[in-house]
Amino acid sequence: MTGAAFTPNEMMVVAAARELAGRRVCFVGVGLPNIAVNLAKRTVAPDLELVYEAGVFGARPARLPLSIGDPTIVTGATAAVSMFELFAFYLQGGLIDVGFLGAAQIDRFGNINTTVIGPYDNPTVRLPGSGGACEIAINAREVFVIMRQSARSFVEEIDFRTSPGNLGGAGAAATRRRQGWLGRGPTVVITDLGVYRFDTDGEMRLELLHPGATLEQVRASIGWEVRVADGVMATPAPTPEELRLLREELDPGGVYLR
Amino acid sequence: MTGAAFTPNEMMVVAAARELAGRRVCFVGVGLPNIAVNLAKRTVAPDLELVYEAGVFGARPARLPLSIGDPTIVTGATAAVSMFELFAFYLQGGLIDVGFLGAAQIDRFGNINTTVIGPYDNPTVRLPGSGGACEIAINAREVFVIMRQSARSFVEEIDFRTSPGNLGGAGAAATRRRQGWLGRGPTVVITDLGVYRFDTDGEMRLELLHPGATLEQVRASIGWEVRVADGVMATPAPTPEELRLLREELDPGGVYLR
Amino acid sequence: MTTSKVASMHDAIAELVRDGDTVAIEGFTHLISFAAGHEIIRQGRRDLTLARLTPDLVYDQMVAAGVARKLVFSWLGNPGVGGLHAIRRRIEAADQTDGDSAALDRLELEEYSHFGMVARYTAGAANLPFFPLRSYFETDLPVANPLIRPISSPYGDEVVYAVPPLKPDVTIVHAQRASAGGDTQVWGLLGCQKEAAFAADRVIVVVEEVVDERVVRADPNRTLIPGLVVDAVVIEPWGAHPSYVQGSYDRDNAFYLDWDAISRDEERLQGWLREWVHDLDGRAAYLEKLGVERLATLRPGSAPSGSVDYGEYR
Amino acid sequence: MTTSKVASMHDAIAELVRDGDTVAIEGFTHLISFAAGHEIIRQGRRDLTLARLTPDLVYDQMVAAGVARKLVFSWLGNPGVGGLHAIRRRIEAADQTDGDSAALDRLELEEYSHFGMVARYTAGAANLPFFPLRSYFETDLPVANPLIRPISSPYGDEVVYAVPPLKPDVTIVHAQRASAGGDTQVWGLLGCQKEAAFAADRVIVVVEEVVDERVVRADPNRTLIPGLVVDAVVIEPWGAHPSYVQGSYDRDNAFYLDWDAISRDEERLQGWLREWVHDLDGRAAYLEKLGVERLATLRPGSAPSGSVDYGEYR
Repeated sequence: MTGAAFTPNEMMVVAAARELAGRRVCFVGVGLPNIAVNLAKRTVAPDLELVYEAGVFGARPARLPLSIGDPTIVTGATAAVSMFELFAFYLQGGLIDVGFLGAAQIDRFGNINTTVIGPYDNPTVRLPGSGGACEIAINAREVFVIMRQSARSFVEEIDFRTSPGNLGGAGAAATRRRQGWLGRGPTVVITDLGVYRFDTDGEMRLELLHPGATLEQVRASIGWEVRVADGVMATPAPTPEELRLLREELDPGGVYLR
Repeated sequence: MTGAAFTPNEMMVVAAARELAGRRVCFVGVGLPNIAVNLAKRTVAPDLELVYEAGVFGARPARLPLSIGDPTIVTGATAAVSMFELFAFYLQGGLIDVGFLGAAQIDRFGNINTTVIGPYDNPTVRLPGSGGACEIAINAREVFVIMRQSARSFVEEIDFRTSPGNLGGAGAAATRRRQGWLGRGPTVVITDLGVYRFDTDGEMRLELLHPGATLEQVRASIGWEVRVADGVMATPAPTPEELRLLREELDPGGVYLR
Repeated sequence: MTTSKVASMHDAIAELVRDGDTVAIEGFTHLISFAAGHEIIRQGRRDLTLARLTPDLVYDQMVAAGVARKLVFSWLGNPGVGGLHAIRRRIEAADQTDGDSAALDRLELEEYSHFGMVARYTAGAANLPFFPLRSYFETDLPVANPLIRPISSPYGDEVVYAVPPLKPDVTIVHAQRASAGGDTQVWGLLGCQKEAAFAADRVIVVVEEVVDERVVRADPNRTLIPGLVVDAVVIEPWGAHPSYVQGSYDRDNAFYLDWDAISRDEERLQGWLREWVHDLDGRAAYLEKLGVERLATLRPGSAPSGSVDYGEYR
Repeated sequence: MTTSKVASMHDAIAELVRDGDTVAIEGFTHLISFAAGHEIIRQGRRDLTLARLTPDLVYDQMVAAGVARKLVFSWLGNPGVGGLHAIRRRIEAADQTDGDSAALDRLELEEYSHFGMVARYTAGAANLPFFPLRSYFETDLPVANPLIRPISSPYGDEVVYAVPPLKPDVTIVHAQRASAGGDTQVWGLLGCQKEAAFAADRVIVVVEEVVDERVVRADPNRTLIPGLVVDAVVIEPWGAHPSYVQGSYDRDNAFYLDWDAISRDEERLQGWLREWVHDLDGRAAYLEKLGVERLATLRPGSAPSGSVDYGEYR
């Protein structure tokens, strides 16, 4: 145990940022992905090209963008283009290595719901909807998911499939191929408790457990019997430099990671 | 008879320019249309917006453009856009009042050939092809044709239909409507001998005879029995100002109108 | 030579926006015409279909004010903050108990993805009967919205999806500058304003400033929308507040955060509408009420683009 | 930080253009990379499929030099002057008498309209299996080219036409400037270079000058092609001569007129190729032979775009 030197949210964002090492082009989603990608750019992936669905390629934000359409993502960027061009040529054209998504609900196969809780026509909670998520999930070469986990969010069955993951499991790769998708779907899920990857049959499996988190917490916050890797490892704790960047540069007000 | 105060080519271009009075947005084709439209802009239609398929809206060429992609059409224009945008939004989107076309062959219904003389697979003469002409003929609200007339160019049957006019005649309007075309097709043909408009059954009819030209010349240079309007009128001769503009400003070298 | 299209916001909205219209106030996070949205509320338009990728605060306000019966959209939220509560109350079950006379009218929804909406405007602008795209495979979106339909390629056996054209009755965009004739230039995020404008029957451009036509013609590649498709030019500096204008002002994030609290409470929200929309006669009064000090904090530093040479060819 | 992609024209062509490739040298009348075309001739590539809306003089020269077996195009001519005679000799009956051993190999043709070609590149760039458009109704083009096919709308009973994607093996474009990493900016006519570049497997950008990345980043809306899709940046001032570069030089119309006479005579044409391509080792020698006096006459006056402000947001 590391005491309270960092919060679970900080650990989640740090773990997510580290996953971007070696990746070249990342499509940045709103919220937590935004912070994780901006941290990666300052640490493990300085040459990472940030793509924002608002129509920006090669962003160099001078501050943490307030939203995915912040003016700071435009000033100093390589290119600011129409959304048609961004979605048609960059994303659908197959130039995005990693699409980074958040979610309200996810199932064991990495299918994602950001549309409604409850029935579509009379929902208990109306969520934002797809935005660009459905096309990111289909067209990005791989998809990273970042979200806090709870029994309400990691569910046996999602209420609405906004963004396809590994569909029903084993047959997903064949379906993607047959339908001509460019992406191979979700490859990693990063939560406030750990990091999951996907087995060959398309189901997620816990690979890393964050310092301070327990397997009991993990199981209690997942709505199915979760797979755990043999010899699950501990996530290395955030380094002082990672924490400094988060706290002093990216989220000085503690708005996102409090 | 006016003597040799002006050439048939000059008369043709002047007559074409005058047809643009009252028109707002004109899609300018290569060659003679280019001169006619630039003359109109300096005379009967100063507010005419010139659209070049190269991607220019609202051109203000400071000299006669050498081609439809001359740099002088860009400098000082309202907008320089991609060809996708020009063809998709301006032309196919229905914003062009007049499309101005030349042709190698035309039939009595205003169908145009700019592709081949002889069979397509083994042509006697290989012409330029469609360029933007086929889509101009379909999408511009109306089409003006400008071409020198001869028995080789005004033919009973064209060798290849590059750009549709009034098709087989009477049924053309119905076909255009049924297929959802925005344009109503050719409305005027201007030659070195006269000016033709179209009857309700889609066939062209001589309306104006240029000074110096005779009905015999007209008949001898058309490959079908041409319709002549009752009381065909004489085209007013070019004014001194029109001739001055052509000779001193638009074609000072006499390259096009010699 | 060109006729001026400059009009007051009052007159532009009075003349060009009609009850029952499909209205698109476009601009992706940037250049959102709050000024036009407020004027539509003030003039009491009804039964509008509001189209926009990201409804944002301006549509939350318009829905709360009762001008809309339907939303056409792809992402419903307060960007970087949370939900749009007035809109959610017109959708969610707890506020929508059928037969409950206290319930608000349910808002009709027509939902796509971002690329789906962009493709719809593109089809509208290009007069195409549909636009093909590789979204929606294996999702529930075509079930929720049967206007998202499969289409077979005429080459090989591939199947992709199609969306239908979107042709708003009125598109309203905010821009940095335009000529009096409506030739409009934008820099920064371009969103889908061009497509939404070309697709529309009528177009209102609201600008930070009107410039001489020569300024526009000096840089023709910067022109986003030609005056040819513009019906009115409204001069309304700060008209996009609390959203932002690249190079002119920043997003007023404090307001985006405040709105979350205001909009959670229907009564408080209606009070805000009274105070900031109905009781004011236009944008000038809004800005005065907001105060110059607040606006001053939103000014960015300078980051000039530099100039290029188009060459004079005579 | 970014790796430099700057290469000599010799190396770029040697490495990236292969026998049998589909090559698109794009640029609509403006920014045509004659320098790259000549280097392809010099290196003796064979069996190329040459794609381009308007084949222009550069393709006439390449066809005459024997590098091509097929053209994909929409308008075949010497713009403002007349025909392309070398290409015509590979098409027209008089030069193509079957069984005549003196006859030149017939050039294979795949023909569209301008919008059809633009739509093909767009489909290629967007990874779409087809692109729909309202061209070709009641014409002979779909007969001449069976790849132009009707497609039914999934909404109502409308039928439009489709064209298939065009994905060149190599796209070559000329531009005013790029960073060493290949981020490319263009002003003036934009043609379909963006679409052709995104559609291609490999991209060569030839520029008047390489600029510091900061120059590009100061005006991100001016970027036409990102370095992400660029494989080589070749610095070749005047590399588009005798075509033009907006703001840098005018079209050398005398050469366009001269070419008409040169190209009508096969022997004279081959002499020209020897003198101006094969016997020179690159563009520098070509420019030296052309002479500074001739180039100096092509310089335009100045017409600056003016600068806009993107704002610094920290």
